[in-house]
Amino acid sequence: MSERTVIPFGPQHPVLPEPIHIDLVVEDEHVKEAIPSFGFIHRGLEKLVEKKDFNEFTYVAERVCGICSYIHGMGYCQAVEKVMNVEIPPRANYLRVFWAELSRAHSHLMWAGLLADAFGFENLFMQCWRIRETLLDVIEETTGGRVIFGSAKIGGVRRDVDNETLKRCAAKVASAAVEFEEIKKVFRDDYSVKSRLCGIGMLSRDNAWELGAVGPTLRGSGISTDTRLEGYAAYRDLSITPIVETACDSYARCMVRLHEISQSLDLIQEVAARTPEGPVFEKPKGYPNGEYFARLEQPRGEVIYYVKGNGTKNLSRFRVRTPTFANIPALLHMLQGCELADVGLIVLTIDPCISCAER
Amino acid sequence: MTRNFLAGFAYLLLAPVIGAVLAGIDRRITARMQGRRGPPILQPIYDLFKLLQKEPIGVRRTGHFFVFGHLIFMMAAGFEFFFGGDLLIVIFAFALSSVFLVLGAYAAHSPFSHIGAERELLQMMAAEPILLLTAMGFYLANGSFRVEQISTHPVPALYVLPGIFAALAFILTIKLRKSPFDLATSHHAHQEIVKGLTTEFSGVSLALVEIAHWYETIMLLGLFYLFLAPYPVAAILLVAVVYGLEILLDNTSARMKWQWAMKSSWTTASILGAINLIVIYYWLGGQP
Amino acid sequence: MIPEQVIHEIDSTDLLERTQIMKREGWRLVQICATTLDAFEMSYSFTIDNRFEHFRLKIPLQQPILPSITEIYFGAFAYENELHDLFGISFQGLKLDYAGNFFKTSVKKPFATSMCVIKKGEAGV
Amino acid sequence: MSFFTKSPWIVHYDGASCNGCDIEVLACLTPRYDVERFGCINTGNPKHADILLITGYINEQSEPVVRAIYEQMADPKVVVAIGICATSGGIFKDCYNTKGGVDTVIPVDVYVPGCAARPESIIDGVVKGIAILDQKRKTLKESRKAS
Amino acid sequence: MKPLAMTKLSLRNLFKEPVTVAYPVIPREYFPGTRGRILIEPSTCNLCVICDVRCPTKAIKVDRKGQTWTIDRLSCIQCGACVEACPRKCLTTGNQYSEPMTEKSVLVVPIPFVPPPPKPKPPAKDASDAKDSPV
Amino acid sequence: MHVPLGLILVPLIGAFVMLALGLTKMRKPLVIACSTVIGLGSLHLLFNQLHSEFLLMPINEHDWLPVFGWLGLGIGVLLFIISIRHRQYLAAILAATQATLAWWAEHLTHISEQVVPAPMVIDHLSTIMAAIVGLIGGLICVHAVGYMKDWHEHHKNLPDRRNVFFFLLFIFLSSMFGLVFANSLPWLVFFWEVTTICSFFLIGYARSDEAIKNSFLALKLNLIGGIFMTLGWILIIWRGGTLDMLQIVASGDALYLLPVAMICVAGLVKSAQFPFSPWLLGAMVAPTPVSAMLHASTMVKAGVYVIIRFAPVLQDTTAGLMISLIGATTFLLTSLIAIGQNNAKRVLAYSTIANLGLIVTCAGTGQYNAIWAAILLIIFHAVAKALLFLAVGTVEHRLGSRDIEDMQGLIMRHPALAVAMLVGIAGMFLAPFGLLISKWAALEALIVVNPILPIFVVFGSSATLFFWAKWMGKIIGAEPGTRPVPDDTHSLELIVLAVLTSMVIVCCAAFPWVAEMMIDPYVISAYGRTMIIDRETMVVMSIMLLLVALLPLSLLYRGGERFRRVAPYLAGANYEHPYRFTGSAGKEYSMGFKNYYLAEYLPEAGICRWGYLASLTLLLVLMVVAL
Ligand code: NFV
Ligand code: SF4
Ligand code: SF4
Ligand code: SF4
Repeated sequence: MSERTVIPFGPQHPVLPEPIHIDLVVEDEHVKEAIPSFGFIHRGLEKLVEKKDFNEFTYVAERVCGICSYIHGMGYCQAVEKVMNVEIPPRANYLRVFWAELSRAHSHLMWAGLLADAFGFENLFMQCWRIRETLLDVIEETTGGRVIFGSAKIGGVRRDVDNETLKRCAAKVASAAVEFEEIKKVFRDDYSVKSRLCGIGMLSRDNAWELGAVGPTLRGSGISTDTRLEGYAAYRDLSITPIVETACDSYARCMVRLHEISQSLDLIQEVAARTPEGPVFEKPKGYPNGEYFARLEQPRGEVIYYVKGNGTKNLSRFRVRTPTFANIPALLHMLQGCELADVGLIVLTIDPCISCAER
Repeated sequence: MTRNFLAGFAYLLLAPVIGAVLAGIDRRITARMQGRRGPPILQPIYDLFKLLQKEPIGVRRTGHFFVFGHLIFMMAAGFEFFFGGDLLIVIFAFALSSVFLVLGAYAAHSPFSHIGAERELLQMMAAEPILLLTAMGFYLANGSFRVEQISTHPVPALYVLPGIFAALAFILTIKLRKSPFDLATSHHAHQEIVKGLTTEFSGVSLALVEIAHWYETIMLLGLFYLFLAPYPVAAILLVAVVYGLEILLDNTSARMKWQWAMKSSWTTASILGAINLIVIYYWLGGQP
Repeated sequence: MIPEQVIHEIDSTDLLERTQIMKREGWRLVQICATTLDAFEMSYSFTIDNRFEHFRLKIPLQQPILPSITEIYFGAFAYENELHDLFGISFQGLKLDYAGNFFKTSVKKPFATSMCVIKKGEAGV
Repeated sequence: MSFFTKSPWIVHYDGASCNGCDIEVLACLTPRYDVERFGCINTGNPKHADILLITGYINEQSEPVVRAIYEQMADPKVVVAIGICATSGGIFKDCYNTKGGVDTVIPVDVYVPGCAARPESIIDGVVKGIAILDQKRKTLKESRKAS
Repeated sequence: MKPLAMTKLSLRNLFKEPVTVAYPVIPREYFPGTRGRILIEPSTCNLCVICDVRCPTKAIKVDRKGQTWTIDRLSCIQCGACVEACPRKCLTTGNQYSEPMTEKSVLVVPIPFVPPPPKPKPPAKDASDAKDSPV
Repeated sequence: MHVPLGLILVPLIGAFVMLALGLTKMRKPLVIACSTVIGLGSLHLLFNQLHSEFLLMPINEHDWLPVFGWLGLGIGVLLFIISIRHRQYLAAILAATQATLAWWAEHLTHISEQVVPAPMVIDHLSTIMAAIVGLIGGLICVHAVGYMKDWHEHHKNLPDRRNVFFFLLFIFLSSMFGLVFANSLPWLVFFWEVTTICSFFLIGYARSDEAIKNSFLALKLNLIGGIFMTLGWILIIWRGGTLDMLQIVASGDALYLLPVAMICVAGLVKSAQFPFSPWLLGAMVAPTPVSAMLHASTMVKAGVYVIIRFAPVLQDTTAGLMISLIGATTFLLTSLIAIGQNNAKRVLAYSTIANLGLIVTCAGTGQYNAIWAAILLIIFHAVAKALLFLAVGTVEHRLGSRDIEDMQGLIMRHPALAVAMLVGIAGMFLAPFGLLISKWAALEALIVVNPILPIFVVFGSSATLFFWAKWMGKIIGAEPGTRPVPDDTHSLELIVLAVLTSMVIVCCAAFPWVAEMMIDPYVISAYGRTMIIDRETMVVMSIMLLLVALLPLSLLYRGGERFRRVAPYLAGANYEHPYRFTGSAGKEYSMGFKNYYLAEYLPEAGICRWGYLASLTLLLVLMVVAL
């Protein structure tokens, strides 16, 4: 056989909503090698800490990514609060969890739809996104934005939600949960879905750990971790069992996320019911000085915010290590030897968020 | 003879229109199954006229040539079918037409259209046996390869060819480019190989491909009509049901991989099709 | 409970050895990060169970070189390539080397200088 | 009658956005908003598309890509910049890697504000784009007749 | 493992009213809290420039001299920082969105408020303002 | 009357003259002259035969038998010695066996006082075969003049033995004519053996280890076939039958079944059917004209020719069905294998085996309509395959490779060669070209006979569609702006390619006429009735051909002057250069897609193994039921 065939996958490719480029070295339709390249959405926003003060930077942090936007804001705030030694009011903590879980659920639903689309199941895609709209309504009603919540604030949250609304929202979420169960069944049982997912993109337990995979990618390989167990924000009052699957394939990762949606929807309702009364904001004093690594659970897994303050209004360093970034080595591993038809699908099973990864 | 010609020309004139409307209905029903409102029924026609008005662009000028061949032979195949001619020739002309399209995709020489072309060939390879077996089945059932004779035979072929009918319905999905077999190119937005086969066609050539597809749809549905030809109303109903099921299938399954497409259609062909053929050969006592 | 964050100050010559030990003990590499102060302040973070620990080492701003840990943790290639592109730190023995094509930024080594450092410097003058 | 107003096919490219606008673009295709009502199809292939939706600002790497995609589209074509990033660089204006809004690379016909732009604004923007598309078709036709 | 597990749902959808909203034929009802465009009540604004300073994208320009308050809607990220910061509470976040536009333009709002004459112990900046104001 | 004899003698004499002349400039005109003579001669025969009944050539067989006997023995001894020299003991044993058996059979024939009144016969079938041999063989010889010059330039280390080469080619042609005119079994066997030995020497021409190994493989297998044939002959004498082939066919006597089955086995070997297929693939090491002539258009056709000749005996017998099944299995499996091949000559070889399989399938049934289709297949296949082989050969010398991948964009680099190749490929599988018409006829014929055979054909022919279309795609898929490469192809080669290309098209256009004038008479004479194709079908075919012919007109519409050339879609990665893209880590790649062969799913060895197993079983059954 003569030369190798290299197919450019991206930056503009309909399966990828975001620009990333992968060189696929193929033979027939087998992918012999896959080398990704990045930088299409690299913004260098970590550098912006030098131009924006630490309060203003919350807006930037929220725009690291529009999908997991809220938790970015919250994580940043949490890190700065730790550095500044601020204890935020419990109601704010509950609201944070409320939104964080909404964020997780809508992100996963969105992902499920994209996955369905990657294996050519348009209807399933539509249904996932249909249900997601209900959640977005809840988000919009409580925060004012659909994808960029804009409600993170150092020292609490930016707006309070009255209990009336919370209850109404919980009811909406409950109805979405019912509809979601039906979709979940399709993912779980449908022959065509299963034959596209089962056994595809294997990532063994050891490999996952060694390559530093996080989140559902790790849990799909049978390792039980969930940063929420650390009990930041209001999670310390909630009981969470990490969802683990042991099949190590795309189907396992898919099931982890789907179960997490159910879990999140339950949590939202629980939080809505348990939110204590009280203020939602406490003004921090002074400027941050010190450093802290905040660890949170994003939809895609563990995220690390490193904040180093120097006692001025500008931080010395803000750094976010996003779950997608951590999952890239695992992705590379999974792509090797897969089928061309599975590339989109496998890329999606780590739930890539390139704007998170490149910042 | 005049009737034959009339039918043939009627096909040439009406098939694109009916095909377009069917495509429109398909898109509408699909949308509704997904809980959406969907486009107007005449949307495919709007699309077509828009494409015809677009600036002609392409990687190479030769692209037109192949698309033209594709359309012409699709029309020829359909004409021969509705004219009442030899079913085998219809199928061969049909294959020729598809090969033209594939060659057009090859000629563009971009990796995506290239894979699309390869996959289309695989799909043709998957579908071809059943098409030919259908012709054989009709021959055994009705004693002729000619569509005219087949359609005037008093006993509906469906009675003796249920297996072949099912197998044919199976590969109709391939030919209509519907999920789970929309491997080479897809009506849906997202595909791992972008638009595959039609990636490099645009404007007029894409419009021609679209028209050819409508011709194709009508001809294939005509093939289903033949199974119940003695009872026109029932036959039309049958066609509608088959088409409806295709839409439903399209909306209830994922895109499969070519290996599966190949395996399943050859299995179907050899189990449903071939066994049906052998059974009726001996059942009807050898030579018809 | 949120675990205590332990930061071990280590020397860059010990890095490989210490990392090897972490790997042997089954730690997962969580991240590598640099901060531009008067030197590059590197943090290597690891986690296992509920523990979260970091190595801290300093390397000079001029010609920063570190041994690559991709031999031990292959996944580190992403961090190291990133650090190379953003901070200009070279890693020796990098297993998957993008040779500066990881991010392809319009400004080379954008993070190699920091406003805070400059400001402080100015103040000193 | 112009068929362009009835069948605008779109292709979407993400320059360098935070994803917020991207998912809103996608949301437009889904049941709640369903732009297929207007005959819009997300083709994913510039060669088939009439309208280029760009989200996110332009950086070093995406600049030539955007230009290449624009080149591959057949006339008449319309560019809709979606979101604050695409229109002006938005919050990332001051980043070292930012070149600016989409109009620094290719002519933009419609600017859709919002961070993130809502599906409603995107639909409005597309509708505006459709009108421009038809305008462009007319001018093209006239210029062709003239020559 | 079930073939065509989605059949029931699809058929049900087929015979149900689609969830599609008829936007733009029927305008959308937004939630009261929706963060749309920034509105100003010119009568209460005192041109204090705080919103200008606080805006992370510099979408707002306050021209004390020309007595205008300008917003570039194509730069505003609807963060609401200006609204929070405004001491006179003359800014609000409306729940309607700003329209897409075909040309880049900014909204200039004339402010009736006349900045007071310079105080006796003015900072440098105000001094320059004062120097300019008679012109 | 004297034409047939002339056809045998002219190449024979020409061969010896060429051998004697050694390396000389005279060879070129001589080859051309000889080729022209036999080409025209065979055409003459074809046309004069058109309206006549078949003719017997009264030659006294007994005068000739001893000559053949001695010659045969001489050949046997020669082969024996060569085999021993190369330590090919099995070949030596086989050669000895065959020679002894033949000698014995000769002897028995002599004793039995069997006389075939007309050892040579000229009927429609033999004139068709003769025309193929004469015309296509002649063209290939002419092509070989140019080709072999190049070939020796590419193989500098080999001594130039072109005189021997052409000697062998013409000897082969001579014996081929003898074979198709033979009506007496001994004659048939003799000429049969001569073709075998020519093939043996020609395959080994390159004298490489591989060539020698493969030549012996071919020899061994074909000797086995020869042995079967000779045994058939002996059997007939034992059973007291006649050696007159026409009579055997006409008699309808069951005593001939077993001998005929054995002769058919020889036919299966010669046409490289499973399980005897390996030799043909090995034979691809020979210079391409050899492949074109012996291993595609003529010699291997002798195998199916024999089966067609004796087909009436097989009518409605299980033995016939077994032969058909062997052919059908071969057709299906080799078509599948061909998909996984990227070596152009191997693809051609497998496709040849496949097509021969299809012919065998038809012939084995012994039904008039299937025979009709089989003959049609022979004609079309011979023309198209010869063209393809020669084109591949010529292209190989231009590109230095016979890998299909390297033919990417041939249409832009070597337009003339590419068109020849495209026509050849289209001739192989596309309606309304030749082979497809035949396939259509075969399907219509087979379904009447047996439902199982068409099922094989149906699956097999879908597989052929895949690899041919893919190959065409490779040729036409070029990077825009590729410039033609200056061509130094020998003009003779180009002329031959042009003639063959037009022949493919003419054959197709003249199909109704060919059918009516040549095939129908033979089928009627052998079976009393013939395949009827209705007029309408012919009309449709012609219309389709017309459409194909008109298609190039669409090239006139080239998108108008508004046409804008754009870069291909490469997912936006081709921003630096329209036809190249920037990959990860800043590497540049050219676009295109290579190596789509699914070889992993269609393992050659694995499928072959199944094929051997199935066909051996069928062979066994064949022998048993023929007993
Ligand atoms: N979940 C998440 Fe992010 C973060 N952090 C991740 O990779 O999505 Ni945009
Ligand atoms: S405009 Fe806002 S939401 Fe849209 S991409 Fe830019 S930052 Fe994200
Ligand atoms: S909402 Fe934010 S971006 Fe918009 S004007 Fe106010 S501060 Fe500026
Ligand atoms: S709008 Fe408010 S903040 Fe801005 S200038 Fe007027 S009063 Fe000051």
